[in-house]
Amino acid sequence: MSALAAANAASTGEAVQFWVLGTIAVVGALGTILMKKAVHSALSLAATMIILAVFYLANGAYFLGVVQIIVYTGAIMMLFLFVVMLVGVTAADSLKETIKGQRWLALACGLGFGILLVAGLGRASLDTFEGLGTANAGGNVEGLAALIFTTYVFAFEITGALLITAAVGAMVLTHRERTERALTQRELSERRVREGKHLPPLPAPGVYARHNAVDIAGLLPDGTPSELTVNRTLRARGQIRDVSRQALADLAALEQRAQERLGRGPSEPQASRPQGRKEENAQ
Amino acid sequence: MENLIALLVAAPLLGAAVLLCGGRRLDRAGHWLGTLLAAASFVIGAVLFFDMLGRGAEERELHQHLFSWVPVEGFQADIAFQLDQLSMTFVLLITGVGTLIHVYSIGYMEHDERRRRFFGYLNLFLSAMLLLVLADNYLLLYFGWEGVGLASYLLIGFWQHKPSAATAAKKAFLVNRVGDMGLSIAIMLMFTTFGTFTFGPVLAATGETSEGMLTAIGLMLLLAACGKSAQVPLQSWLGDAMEGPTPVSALIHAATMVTAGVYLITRSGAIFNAAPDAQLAVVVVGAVTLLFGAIVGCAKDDIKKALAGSTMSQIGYMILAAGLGPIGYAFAIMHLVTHGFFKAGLFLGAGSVMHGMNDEVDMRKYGGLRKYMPVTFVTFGLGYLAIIGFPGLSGFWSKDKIIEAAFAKGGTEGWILGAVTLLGAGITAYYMTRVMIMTFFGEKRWQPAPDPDKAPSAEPGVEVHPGEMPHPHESPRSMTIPMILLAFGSVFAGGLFSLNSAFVNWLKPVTEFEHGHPPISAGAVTASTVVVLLIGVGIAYAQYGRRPVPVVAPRGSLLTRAARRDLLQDDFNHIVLVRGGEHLTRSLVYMDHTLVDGVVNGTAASVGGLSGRLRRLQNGFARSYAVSMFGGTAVLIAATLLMRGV
Amino acid sequence: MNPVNYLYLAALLFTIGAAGVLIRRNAIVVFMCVELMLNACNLALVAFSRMHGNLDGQIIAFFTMVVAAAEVVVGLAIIVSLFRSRHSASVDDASLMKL
Amino acid sequence: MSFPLLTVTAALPAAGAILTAAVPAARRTTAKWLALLVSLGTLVLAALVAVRFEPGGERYQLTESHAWIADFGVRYELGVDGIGVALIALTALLIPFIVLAGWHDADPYETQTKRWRPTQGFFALILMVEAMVILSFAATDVFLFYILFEAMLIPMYFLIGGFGDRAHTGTDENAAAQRSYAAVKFLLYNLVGGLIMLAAVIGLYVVAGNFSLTEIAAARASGELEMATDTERLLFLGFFFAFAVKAPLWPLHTWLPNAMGEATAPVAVLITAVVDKVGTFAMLRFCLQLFPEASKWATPAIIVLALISIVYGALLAVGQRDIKRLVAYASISHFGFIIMGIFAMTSQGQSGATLYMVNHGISTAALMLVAGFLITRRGSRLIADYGGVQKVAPVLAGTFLVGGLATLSLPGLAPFVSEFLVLVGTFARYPVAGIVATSGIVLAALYTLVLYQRTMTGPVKEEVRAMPDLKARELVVVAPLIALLLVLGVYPKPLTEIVDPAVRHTMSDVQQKDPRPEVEAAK
Repeated sequence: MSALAAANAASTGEAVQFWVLGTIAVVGALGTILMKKAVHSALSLAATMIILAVFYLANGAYFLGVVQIIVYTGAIMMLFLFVVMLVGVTAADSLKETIKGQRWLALACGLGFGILLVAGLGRASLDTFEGLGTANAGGNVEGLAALIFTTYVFAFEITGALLITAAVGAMVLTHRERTERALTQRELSERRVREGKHLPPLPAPGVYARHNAVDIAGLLPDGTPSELTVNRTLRARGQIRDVSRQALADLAALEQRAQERLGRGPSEPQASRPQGRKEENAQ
Repeated sequence: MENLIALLVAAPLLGAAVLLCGGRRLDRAGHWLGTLLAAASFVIGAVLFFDMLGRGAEERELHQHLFSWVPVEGFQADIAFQLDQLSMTFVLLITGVGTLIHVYSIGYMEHDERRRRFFGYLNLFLSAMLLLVLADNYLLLYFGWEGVGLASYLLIGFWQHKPSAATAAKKAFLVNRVGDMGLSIAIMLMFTTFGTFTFGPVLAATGETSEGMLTAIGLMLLLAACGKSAQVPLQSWLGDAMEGPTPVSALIHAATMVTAGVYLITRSGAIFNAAPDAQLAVVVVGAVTLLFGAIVGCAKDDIKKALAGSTMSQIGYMILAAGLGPIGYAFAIMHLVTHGFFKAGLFLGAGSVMHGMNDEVDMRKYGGLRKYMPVTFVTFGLGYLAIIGFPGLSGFWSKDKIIEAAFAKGGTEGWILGAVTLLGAGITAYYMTRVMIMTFFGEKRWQPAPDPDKAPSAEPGVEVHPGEMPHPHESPRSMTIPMILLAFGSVFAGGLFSLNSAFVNWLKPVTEFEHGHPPISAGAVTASTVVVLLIGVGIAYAQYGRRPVPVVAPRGSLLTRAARRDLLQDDFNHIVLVRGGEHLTRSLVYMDHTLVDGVVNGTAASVGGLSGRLRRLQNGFARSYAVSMFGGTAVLIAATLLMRGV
Repeated sequence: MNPVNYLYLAALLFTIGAAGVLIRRNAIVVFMCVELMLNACNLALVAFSRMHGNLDGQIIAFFTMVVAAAEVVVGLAIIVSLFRSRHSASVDDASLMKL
Repeated sequence: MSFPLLTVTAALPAAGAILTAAVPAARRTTAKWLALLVSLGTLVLAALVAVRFEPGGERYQLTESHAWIADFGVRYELGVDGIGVALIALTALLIPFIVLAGWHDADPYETQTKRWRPTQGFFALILMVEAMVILSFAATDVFLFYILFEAMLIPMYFLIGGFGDRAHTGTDENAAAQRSYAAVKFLLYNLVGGLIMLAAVIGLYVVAGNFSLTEIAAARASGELEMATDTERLLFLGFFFAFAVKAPLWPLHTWLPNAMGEATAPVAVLITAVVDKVGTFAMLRFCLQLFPEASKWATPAIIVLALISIVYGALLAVGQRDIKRLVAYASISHFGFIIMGIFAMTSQGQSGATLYMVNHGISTAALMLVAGFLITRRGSRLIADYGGVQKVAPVLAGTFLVGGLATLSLPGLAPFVSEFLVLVGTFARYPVAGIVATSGIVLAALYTLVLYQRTMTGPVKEEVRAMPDLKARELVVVAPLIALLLVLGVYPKPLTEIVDPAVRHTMSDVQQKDPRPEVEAAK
């Protein structure tokens, strides 16, 4: 990535780099929209952005390339990740389409649009190609600075104002003014009594002979799992293990072993075993 | 002098206005006022008459121009009167008989609480009828023509609470309207042909247009005459019109209004003279009606309906005569006048009989009344003799002349017409004798008065106690005097008119006259007439005089039954016109609702449905909006590319 | 190699991002897709500036980044408050724009 | 620039409308009296217009002209010819009766739904309609006319939909539903017509370059303004369609029976006697003057449609069970006569048509208002619910009969003159059409007399037995109308004198001469 490379038409080295990284960028983009979990999307997007940063550099936009890495990949993507952590993965976040025909329309539009863009580019006469040699002669950053502080100074100032506004706006939106005094322990307990539910502390999660975990609901006497026993967040994320099925699977495993010891042939409970495994993997 | 003409019309009109708008406070004096004004216009008529006699035959025609009625570019209709001998004859007949019948009605309608209105209507009729005969152009004549139609409508339906009366009135008006169509079309034809419809110019200019046009006009006028004068095929209303009070039947449906057709044809003589085909049609109509009415008259047991049939047939005589052209006009009018006298007399007699018999109209329930109401008997009898044409009485003179004229038409037509008229005379003698015998001779066949609720035809006012036997009595003087006067007329009028053919000479200037020369001598005609009428009387006597008359009508022959039903004309009308019309209107109403309206509503509905479907696109999901937006961009790009492309 | 390919790549990325916006329901992911589209634009701009041999393209890309940053900040804030109110980050749950 | 009489004549009711609407709700009676006074004042002004108008003088008199929308050459241009004067007089004459007849129609009344009805609104709307109608009769600027033509719909819509007939079958709910259906139907029909007309108006502007009727007509007459045949025909059709909807011509008539059936009798009179006249009037003034050639081209088709309306309307009237719908269909038949007279292109036909507009207004008003009194007494619109009224309420029955006789155009009553003129005028050019139309007079007699027989005669029905006769207020409404019918029936000269010159102008616009009588032609 030297000024020389950027100056004249692209060298073979750049070609190789383009093709390799370009592929990865596309894959990353696809990953962004296809990954089931928001986290994964964020990561693949980050990858794409880094590659874009490389391309900026390759195009002689050194300043931008750096900014891309620092601001985007560094700041913005991190912000995304934070929010993902904050909000969590909700049950709604599945790739199953709910609006009828939406996906097909989307694909159709996307394809059509892409084709049109490509066609447009193809028809545009873009063979003339003077590099940035002259422009970047005095250094890329200096060149940009010269423009920003002369030609684009107003736009620059305004964007500054915009950023401030954005920051303030974000605070206004997210910040919640506490209107009333926080309740004390006592008041809370009194309220519980008044409402007349769960006077005792919430029941513990399931505790079993072979293992216990916070993500397993405790069983009520009649064998049904009790919602109260697991953390609300886990429930919201749908990250609760199904006790009863787990139990069944274990039982099946137990019988299996018993059978093996008794030297009998496998029998129908086998069917439930891989199923049980799959459930485990799934969660 | 001519300024009096307007008064002729104005006097009764004033009466009508006062009586109809006056309100209850006039109830006590109303009838006197009405009679007075009728008499007044008779007096004026008489004055004008003598004035006219005072002048020479040629300058007897008077004109009065009141004001211009409808002045429109190229179309001038005036309210203007023309009084010549023809109109004068009618004026005297109308006002004279009219006045008498006013007097009669004072007694006849005594018990009716709406007597004031009755007299109002009578006056209205008089003025309209006078307007009809005094008009100097066809449009004004049309005015009077419809006016008498209205009066007749109001009077036939005077007892509106009787559905039958209301229906009869409506029927009369509608049938007449069909005739009026003819009249208005005739006027339009005249306007497009001559550019005017004033009698003088039109009748003078007949030579300047084609015969076809004249025939068309003539036929249209004939249609009008058929409607008003109850000639076949528009005769069906006259029988039902007897629902009206008897004085009305006497004045309107016997003496005056129904003869308007004859007036119209005679007045338009010039047109018909120039259009033989039209004349032929007139003659045919007259002949057919003559027999039709006579046959119907033979079968009816309702005394008024029998007389109505007779009226029809007598007017048939007049129309026939008028159709004969110059040889017939005078006699048509003459018969019209005499008929006016004796038929009015007969009706008044019938009214007086009904008056005495608790308004019983079925002759089979009369019988032997001559002892109980002598005056009525005598006057009625004289009228009877007059109508059958008993030698020496009015009817004889006029009818005999018509028969002669019919023969005089010449050729086979002449023979046929002569035969028809003779036959008619015979039948007339037959049914009138029948009426006479059934009413006044034979033994009493009186029945207890019907329950008015069950028999709505009972005329109100006259108090009728259900179940009470009638005790016939002579009518009050106010009713008998007019009858007596009319009887005089029906005895002597004909003779007077025929004295060295005074009447013919009187009318000659208006309806030019030429002597018809019958193939057989006049004497022979007269003789055969007398013979025929004697035969008719004889048969009637054999049937009703010698044998007792059954109270309940026997089933009778097919012809009798048909005749009782007016020879099935009503049934025909009902099936073809009424039923057909009902179906037509119903289907049209349905069509209007489904088709014409449906188209519009259909469009509206479809638009509504479409918008409803579009509304579903607005599902609120940001992403689907995004899709459309994205698609939109794609389209835009495509568009730009294409634009720049080629 | 003709640097036009950068433009093709940008177009491709942009389209992918757009499709993502349309397909995904998780607001955060949608946001990421928007970012992807912006970046694609930036790439194109940079390529343009190289073609025309001046820096204006880069300047615009730079501004785009700034604006994108601002946008992300506000947008994420919105998402958070949305999640607080209805315990979900699905854009379909915010479908009160119905008639 | 003399005193703007026409503007004042139109402005008075407009101002009156605003004042009436402003009267506080509690002072209902005040509003009524105010409305009545204003309408009477307008009548005086209209009389003044009629007096100031010299039949022999200019074609358009009392003209006013001010720039309005200069950019499009739209001017506020007024002026009346004889036809306009006659119709303005008719309007101003009828409104007081309508107000008086509707005295109690808009009083708030108790129903299941307890709908409160703004009485002031009712009268204010009527006055508003009057103002617009008068102005549209006087407008000689096509655009101005178009605006009024459309604006009229708004008050009419509220009058029909808001103040329905109390006498209805079934519950208030479905009555309200029917009412709104009728109102919407009225609105849609006329809007569609109006929109098509708007297109034509714009087209006219494109072709002629301004909106002034007088200028365009003059240019056309002098031949400066040539129109391609097709353009002219299209524009003509655009205008004619709108007018044919307004003056219901078969098959665009179906809105009228609904509207007249659901509205109160006075409003029904307002519709058919006043507002619809704008349509026929406009045919005479705009269609014929602006597009003479196209008018001649379309005449045969229009005559046929008019014939269909005449016979069809009459037949459907015979088939009706509802008094007001019957009158509505009768009106359709009469409008057929009017249109036929206009397009017969003879001076008798056109004078007849103009007289017919006036006479039909008066006669329908008489018949419909009496019918309204009858209906309010019994609370039903169905003919079958009446019988023997004549015995208990003779005066009512009598006036009803006179109205009916006027409808069947009996000689001596005003409509006869006009109808006969139309018939003669048509016959002179199209004999067959004339004869067919004549059958209309028989059908008219049929439906009128059937109506009278079923309602007034026969044995007295129980529900009718207690029916009171006409009250003083109602007599005041009916008597003058009947008197007018009689006077105009015998002495229509004042009217014809005003109308004739205007008709002569129109005839010369379309370059038509009356066919000469056969006899003269022969000489």
